[in-house]
Amino acid sequence: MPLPLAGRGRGWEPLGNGRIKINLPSFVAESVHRLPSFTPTPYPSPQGGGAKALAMLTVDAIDLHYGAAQALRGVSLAAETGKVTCVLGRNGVGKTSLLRAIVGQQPISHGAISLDGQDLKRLPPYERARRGIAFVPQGREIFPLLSVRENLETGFAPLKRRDQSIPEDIFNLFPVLKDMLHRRGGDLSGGQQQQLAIGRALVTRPRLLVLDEPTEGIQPSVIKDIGRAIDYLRNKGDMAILLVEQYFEFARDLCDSFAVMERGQVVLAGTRAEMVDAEVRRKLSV
Amino acid sequence: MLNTTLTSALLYLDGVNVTFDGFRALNNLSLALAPNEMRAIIGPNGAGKTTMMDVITGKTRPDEGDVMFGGTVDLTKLDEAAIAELGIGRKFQKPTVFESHTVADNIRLALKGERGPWSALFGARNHIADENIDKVLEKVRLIEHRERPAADLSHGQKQWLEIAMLLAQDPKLLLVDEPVAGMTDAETEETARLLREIAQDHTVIVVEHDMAFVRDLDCKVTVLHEGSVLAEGSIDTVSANERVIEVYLGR
Amino acid sequence: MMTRQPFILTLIDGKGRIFLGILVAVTVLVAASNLMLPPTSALHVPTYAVSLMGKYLCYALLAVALDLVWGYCGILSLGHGAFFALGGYAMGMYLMRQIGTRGVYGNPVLPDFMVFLNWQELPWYWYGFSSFPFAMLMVVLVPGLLAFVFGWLAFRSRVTGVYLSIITQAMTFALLLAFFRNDMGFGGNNGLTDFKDLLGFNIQAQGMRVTLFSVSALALALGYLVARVMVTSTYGKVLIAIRDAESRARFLGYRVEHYKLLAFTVSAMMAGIAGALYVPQVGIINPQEFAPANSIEAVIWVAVGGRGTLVGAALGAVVVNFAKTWLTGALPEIWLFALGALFVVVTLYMPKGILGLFQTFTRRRRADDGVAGTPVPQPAAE
Amino acid sequence: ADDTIKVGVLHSLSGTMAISETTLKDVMLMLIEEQNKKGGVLGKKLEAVVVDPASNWPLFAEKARELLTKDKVAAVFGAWTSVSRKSVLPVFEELNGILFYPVQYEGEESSRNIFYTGAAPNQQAIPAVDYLMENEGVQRWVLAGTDYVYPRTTNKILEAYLQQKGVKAEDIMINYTPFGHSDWQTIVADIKKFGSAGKKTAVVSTINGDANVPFYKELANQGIKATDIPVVAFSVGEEELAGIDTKPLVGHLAAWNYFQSVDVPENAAFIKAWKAFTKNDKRVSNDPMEAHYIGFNMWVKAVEKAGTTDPDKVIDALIGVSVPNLSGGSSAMMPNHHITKPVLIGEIQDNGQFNIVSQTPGLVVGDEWSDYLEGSKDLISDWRAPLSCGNFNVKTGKCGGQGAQAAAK
Amino acid sequence: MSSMIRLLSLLGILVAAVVQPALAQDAKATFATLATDNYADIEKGIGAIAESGAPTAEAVLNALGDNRLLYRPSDKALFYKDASGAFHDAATGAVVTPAPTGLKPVRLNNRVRRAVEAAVGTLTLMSPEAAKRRQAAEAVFRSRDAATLPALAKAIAAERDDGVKQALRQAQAAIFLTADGIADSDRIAAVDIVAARGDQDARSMLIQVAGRGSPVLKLAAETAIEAIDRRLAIAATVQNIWYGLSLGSVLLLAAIGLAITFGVMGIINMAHGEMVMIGAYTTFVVQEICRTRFPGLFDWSLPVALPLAFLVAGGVGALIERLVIRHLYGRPLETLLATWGISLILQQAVRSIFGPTNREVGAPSYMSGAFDVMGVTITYGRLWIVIFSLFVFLGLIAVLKLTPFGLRMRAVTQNRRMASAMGIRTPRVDMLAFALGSGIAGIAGVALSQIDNVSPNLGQSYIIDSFMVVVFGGVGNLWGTFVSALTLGVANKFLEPYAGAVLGKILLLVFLILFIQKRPRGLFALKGRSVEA
Ligand SMILES: Nc1ncnc2c1ncn2[C@@H]1O[C@H](COP(=O)(O)OP(=O)(O)OP(=O)(O)O)[C@@H](O)[C@H]1O
Ligand SMILES: Nc1ncnc2c1ncn2[C@@H]1O[C@H](COP(=O)(O)OP(=O)(O)OP(=O)(O)O)[C@@H](O)[C@H]1O
Ligand SMILES: [Mg+2]
Ligand SMILES: [Mg+2]
Repeated sequence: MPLPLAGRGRGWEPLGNGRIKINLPSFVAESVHRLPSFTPTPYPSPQGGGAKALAMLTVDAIDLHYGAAQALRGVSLAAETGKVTCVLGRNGVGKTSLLRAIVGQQPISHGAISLDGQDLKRLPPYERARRGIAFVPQGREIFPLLSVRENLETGFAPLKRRDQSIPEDIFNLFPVLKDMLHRRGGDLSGGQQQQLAIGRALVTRPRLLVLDEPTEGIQPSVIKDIGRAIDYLRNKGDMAILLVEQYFEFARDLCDSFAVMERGQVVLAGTRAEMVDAEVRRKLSV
Repeated sequence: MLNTTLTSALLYLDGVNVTFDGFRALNNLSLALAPNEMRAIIGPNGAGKTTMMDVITGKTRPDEGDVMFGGTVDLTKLDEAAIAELGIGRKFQKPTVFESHTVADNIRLALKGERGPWSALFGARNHIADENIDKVLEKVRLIEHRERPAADLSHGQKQWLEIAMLLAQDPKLLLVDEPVAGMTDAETEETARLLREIAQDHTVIVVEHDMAFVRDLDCKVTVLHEGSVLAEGSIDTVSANERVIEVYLGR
Repeated sequence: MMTRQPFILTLIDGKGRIFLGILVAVTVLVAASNLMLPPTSALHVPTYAVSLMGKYLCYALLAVALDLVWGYCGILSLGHGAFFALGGYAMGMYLMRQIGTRGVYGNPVLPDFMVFLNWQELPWYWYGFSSFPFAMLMVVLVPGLLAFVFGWLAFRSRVTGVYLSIITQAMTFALLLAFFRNDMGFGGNNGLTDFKDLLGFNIQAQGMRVTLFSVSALALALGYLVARVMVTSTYGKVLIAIRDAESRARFLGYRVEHYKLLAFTVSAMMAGIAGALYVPQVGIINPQEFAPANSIEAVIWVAVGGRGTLVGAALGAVVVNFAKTWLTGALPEIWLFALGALFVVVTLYMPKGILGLFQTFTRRRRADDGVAGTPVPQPAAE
Repeated sequence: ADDTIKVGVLHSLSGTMAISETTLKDVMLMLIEEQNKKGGVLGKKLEAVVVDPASNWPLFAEKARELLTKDKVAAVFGAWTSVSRKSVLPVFEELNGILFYPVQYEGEESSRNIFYTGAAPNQQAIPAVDYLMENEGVQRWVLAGTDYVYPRTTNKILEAYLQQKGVKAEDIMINYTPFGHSDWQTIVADIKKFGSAGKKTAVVSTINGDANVPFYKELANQGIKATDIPVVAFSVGEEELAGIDTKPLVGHLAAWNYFQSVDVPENAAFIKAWKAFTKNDKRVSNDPMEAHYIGFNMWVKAVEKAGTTDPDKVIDALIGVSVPNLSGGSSAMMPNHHITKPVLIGEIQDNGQFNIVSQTPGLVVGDEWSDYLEGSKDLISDWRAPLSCGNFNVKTGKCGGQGAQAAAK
Repeated sequence: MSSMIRLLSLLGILVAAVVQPALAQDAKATFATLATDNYADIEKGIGAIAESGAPTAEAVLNALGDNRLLYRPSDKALFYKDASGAFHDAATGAVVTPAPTGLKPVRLNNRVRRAVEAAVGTLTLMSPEAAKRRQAAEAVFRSRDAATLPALAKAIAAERDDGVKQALRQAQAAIFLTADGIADSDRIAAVDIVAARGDQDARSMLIQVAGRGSPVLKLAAETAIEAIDRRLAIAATVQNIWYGLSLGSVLLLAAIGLAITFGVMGIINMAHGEMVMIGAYTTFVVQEICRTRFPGLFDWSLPVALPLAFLVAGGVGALIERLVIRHLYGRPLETLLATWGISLILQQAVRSIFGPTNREVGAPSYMSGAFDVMGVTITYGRLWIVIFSLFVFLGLIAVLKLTPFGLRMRAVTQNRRMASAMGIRTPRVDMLAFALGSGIAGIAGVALSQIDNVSPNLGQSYIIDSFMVVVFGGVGNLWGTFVSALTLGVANKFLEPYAGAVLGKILLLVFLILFIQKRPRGLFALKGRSVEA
């Protein structure tokens, strides 16, 4: 299946057989420089411990339909462990749809999605979660009537019994959650809910963290914290991070590679270095 | 000082307290807004910004305190519909639109006009309304989605639709909760322009976390923290404020 | 952009036209065949079948009334049977008064059930029912007033969702118990029966039955049109808006309670009329009509036919009741299996009801494994 | 087809009344089958047309209409509740059908097209009260019933009767409960209290249907023994007892015109046939079943007498027909369309059967218009020509209601 | 003293042995009085037998009470059957072989039974068993037969057990108060003794005395009545509360399964009642098997039925979820339609399998009868149900609040899509949750089979009440369901005495409607932004 032309020469290389190769970025250290320093406490190793395989998520030429309307057309993408992959694009271009396809909330009509070479296409969302995908959805989707603690504990479902604890780390990242442990999730302010949603995803010790506009509605200082958190998680090197973001600076500071979408297609993709601001920005503006 | 604001203020909050199950969301909050003023409100997550809007629009009743509109109307005594009829419109933080209506019908329902059931039942359809709808939709670039059910819009598109509904409603006082969340930078600039334009003959309260956007709005900024005002002034003054940096902007 | 159509055409859309067309055609054909063809003819519709169809039409009107509030305004009323029954009782009281001295005890004023329980005089609330116009007024006024008061209380207090459903059910249940009481003066469990004539014509005469059937058809058509006027106007759009996001509608300045109240009251009146036409055709009105199960069944007709379509509601009422008539005769021992299975199958395979089958999908399919649709924080929040 | 005579069976097979009525449908099927074995009627086979009115009263009327017009049945056996009978009555009168109604009821009705084979109040209630007064020396009475017409009427009659017998008003307690009442704690406690006033007390129960089981269970639990406060019921028979553990209830009473325990050959044969037909030797028989047995045999006899199934002829032929009942005698159809029956009083035994403790010496004629009610004491019914009136007022000498209408036609 | 009794009875036997032949003749004549169809004669005969002092009198009377007494119409000879089925001659007690033929049972009705009780009471006043003596005293208290006075006096003198003595005294006092020709002083003393009972029986007896005694006696009686009235008033209130609680616990049991399927899962589960019905029928089947196979284990039938009912109803629930409900998530209203259909099918299925009539479910011994505490009657059946419902409720709370399953279930119902994304196996949780709700409805059926009909309509009679309870309490809140059930129960019981059962229920419904106006989301409304939005 031919890849969308847009991918070519922009950090993508088709490998045939529907697979692609992405040129790895080489400035992990640089991004750390750019972000203010942050000393995290140890973060427990994720489920499946030593799985250090590269190129863990591959999305291959997928189509997605809502009824008759097509939201994704032949979208391909890869996300690697220890890397942050960003998806950019204007409203309604299909970013969320792409993520839904990956986590299994929306069936795809064509193409393939695999994690570490394992086909995910037919797995329901909970099975994908059990294989290490965690999702921070747009709009937070907090369980409104569960307390903050219980919201976090829902993340225990894919874990072994002995792993079922809430990592202290999460409270270090988002101290506000600690104060609010016993309040109903639905009562939190929008930004607090966003923090909770990220925390909840981390409880599952994911290998692939999928974030849909995590900075939406969050106060600047916390955005910085989230940025540091993502950076830290990346640098730990045991999870791949897929980030959809509108906040360009934030994305630029974090991502190792990127893809820009337009009308359900990837129109621009590349490594951080190739994220030529002007060109990308042009695609993102009206 | 109080008296002058009281008489000249379009919206006036004084000593407002709101508690939820013992949790104090607004703490002796006071605020005054002159007619045709635009005001940006910032503050940490959970500072009470949305709650303040809830109080103004009648969704939440304050435990204590006055909320006056136009100097004479006590908003705490009125229900949501009555407040809306006074000319207070609102965009919600989480976009809420009428999902099974088309985009156009969402606007149609928001358009300024009679709100009673009888007039809705027997009022004839007018063409001006349709034109106005198109105008508004064009402004927010949703015109091509005119006949789609609002449920099918993406998150950001719903944001725009809500803004459009607010425009159509044409209220005296606009409360805009996080309008640019989920928008691209270009769209954000666009929105700022739009709001500045509206503010020429409307009173506007904007809540946002995007500091670039707030800067763009070019208006007085109020910082809320733990339910009361922490700082007030131009964007430069407040962003230099140590406390604001500590609790909100971060270093 | 849509081309603008004359009002009446926007009012009656394609399925409405088909519906009204069929309704008129059936009415005329049935009436004609019953009155003009000899009973021996294969095409003759026997009088009892005419009354049966009349009954279905009354149910259809009830279903349309219910669909107006449930389908368009999200008010799941589990008490609409009460309005239907009240209309029926108003009509029944008129018919009782028409019996006059022809009752078994020959009492000119008191209905039989009062005589043999030694009532001395007519209770005040029976006054006036000997007059047809008064009784007809009551047919709409009593259910309307009850709905108005009930709705005024409930909508003002913002009782919504299942809470509203359950208090409507409590209302009809309370009325059921009340009407069962002999002391209420409505004949207790036996209800009102043994009617003789209506406006001076024998109620059992063939002509009368055909007339009643035709009037039911007319009432259904009018009820449909009224509902249609309501839902196609801006008013209807507001109703739907309220159904989807009630508080959002409030913030736009709509007085939600007024909108709901109007729809609820009109709907109750329609139900009352349906009940009033139903009684002379089945010959009895008794408290069982208030039974909560009856109201639930009415909801089910609407769901079977297709909620929020009006035509579907009417269709559902006819189909389910026809199935009931047929099955109770044909498979008396196991018909409940068949009817139960019908309900299950319709829900599973026809998510938009029978009407949905005929309709081309204009909207996206919902809820494939819970993909679309907002999560429901509060159970059954409609 | 023309070589069969159709007989309608109009009993609820679903809904609340199925519990009682389904059995009657089975009895009808058995009687028809047996009659067919004997060669049918007028040389034709009988064919049962069973429909299910589903405990829904308007549906009764609809189904009756269907039976009479579509299926053209010669007679209908059916209905249980008064309201179902009231619902079908106009239909039978309009279409000139014949209905046999097998259940005890409140009286106050007489229709040319209906034959009442169950008991009128005077065939059940009054003898029961007499028995208690004479044999148990009861002086204080609780009249407990479900709030509907049958109990109301029966209690009105009983109240008048008791007062006439010198019982003071304060010695009568009347209590009504809703249909399906299931929490009897308070009422049973009240009865207990009322009964502990030093005078011998009894309960006359017109509690209906499903409510009986919880009532008796509560009686048993609160330890009200029949020797202290006996309860006599008019709606509790073998079928109802089959659902209750009767050991704690031994000695409570019921008044009927038939009990399964009646020890006569006819009954033994009937029970045997019934058990064989239902292939269940635990099936019990009860009074309404006997009523259908009598009614059906009367109808057969009348059709044979008339030589046709033409309703008018059969209706005329039915009056005076006498057939054996199951308690050792025979019952006759009276001109008022009610039948003569013995009244039996039974005490509940621990095996769910009744021990017959009293039997009226002769047969009692069903009294359609009670002598104890203001409105009806002057009325009589006689469907023979020339009177042919269901509610003839002996004071005014006029035939009210229906008769007047018939005359006007 | 007991040796004294033994001595006395020994003496009696000796005497009897000596006069045996002559007495036997007399006895035969006395016993022959029972050989008749006339109840009045039988009643008279019983008195005569009791007074005759015949040694077989007690055995004969007991046999009569149990329907084991027969007579030969030809010669009016009387025989009784013992437990083994052997026939004894009534006059001598000797076993008769071969068994006599042509016997008719001596007829028994309430009147005869009462006479037997009274007579046996007198006869057993000196029984060696304290419980029997106490029963005898109660019987005499009720019969107030003046003829027993001498026997009573003797018994009182001989009695050692305080409780029994008290009872005997009361019986004596009762006779003093009602019999003629008793000295006023005795009567006044008797007033105090009777008054000490403090119950309704005592009160009515005193009222009779107050009506016709001397002024002093009257005064004594009236003061005693007042004291009793005060006591009774308190007892009545407590009793009423108890009735309310026990009704409430029935409502709670019926509703609690629905609180899960409807309250938590949001399924408008019209088939809930049928799950209750299935539980009741399971009980019936278990009891049938007990009856036919293991009669000795009858008392165990309920403990066995409980887990079975849970499994059967839960299994049916799981099946329903699998086949139908599963496809309806996100369309909550349509569950109404489908479950209504299912409920019709289940009803008819039960009707086809078990027949349309009521089925008998018996009460095990520990659930029958009642006891009194301070004038409040508590029936064992209800007591167990109250305890049981509390138990079920607390168990459920524990499952929902303390187990991971409970958390997942709540997460799934609040946001199915997100729960799935969190790795929760939503289909399994859904199925288990529905099965849990159904299973609990099933065990409710076990309890309800004890107080209500076991018929295909059983479920229908609880469904409306159950929904009201859940909604009144606040949907989704188990504590709400709990409080609401008990509140409705108690309110109902307090309204009932004033308004009657029918009007009381109507008032309760009206009250419920008005209450919802005050609290539009029920008693224990779920709170928070998400709900209010
Ligand atoms: N549930 C749905 N049903 C039908 N169409 C949908 C649905 N959800 C999204 N769409 C459409 O699919 C397209 C892509 O939507 P998507 O949510 O993926 O956009 P997005 O890139 O995430 O936008 P945003 O930045 O606004 O979140 C949009 O045109 C939208 O209208
Ligand atoms: N109904 C409620 N029940 C309980 N707590 C509430 C409720 N509404 C608001 N709160 C609390 O009040 C505080 C203020 O909330 P609010 O939504 O006003 O914050 P905000 O300033 O809008 O924050 P954000 O920027 O994140 O949107 C929060 O801590 C929130 O948890
Ligand atoms: Mg998106
Ligand atoms: Mg906010």
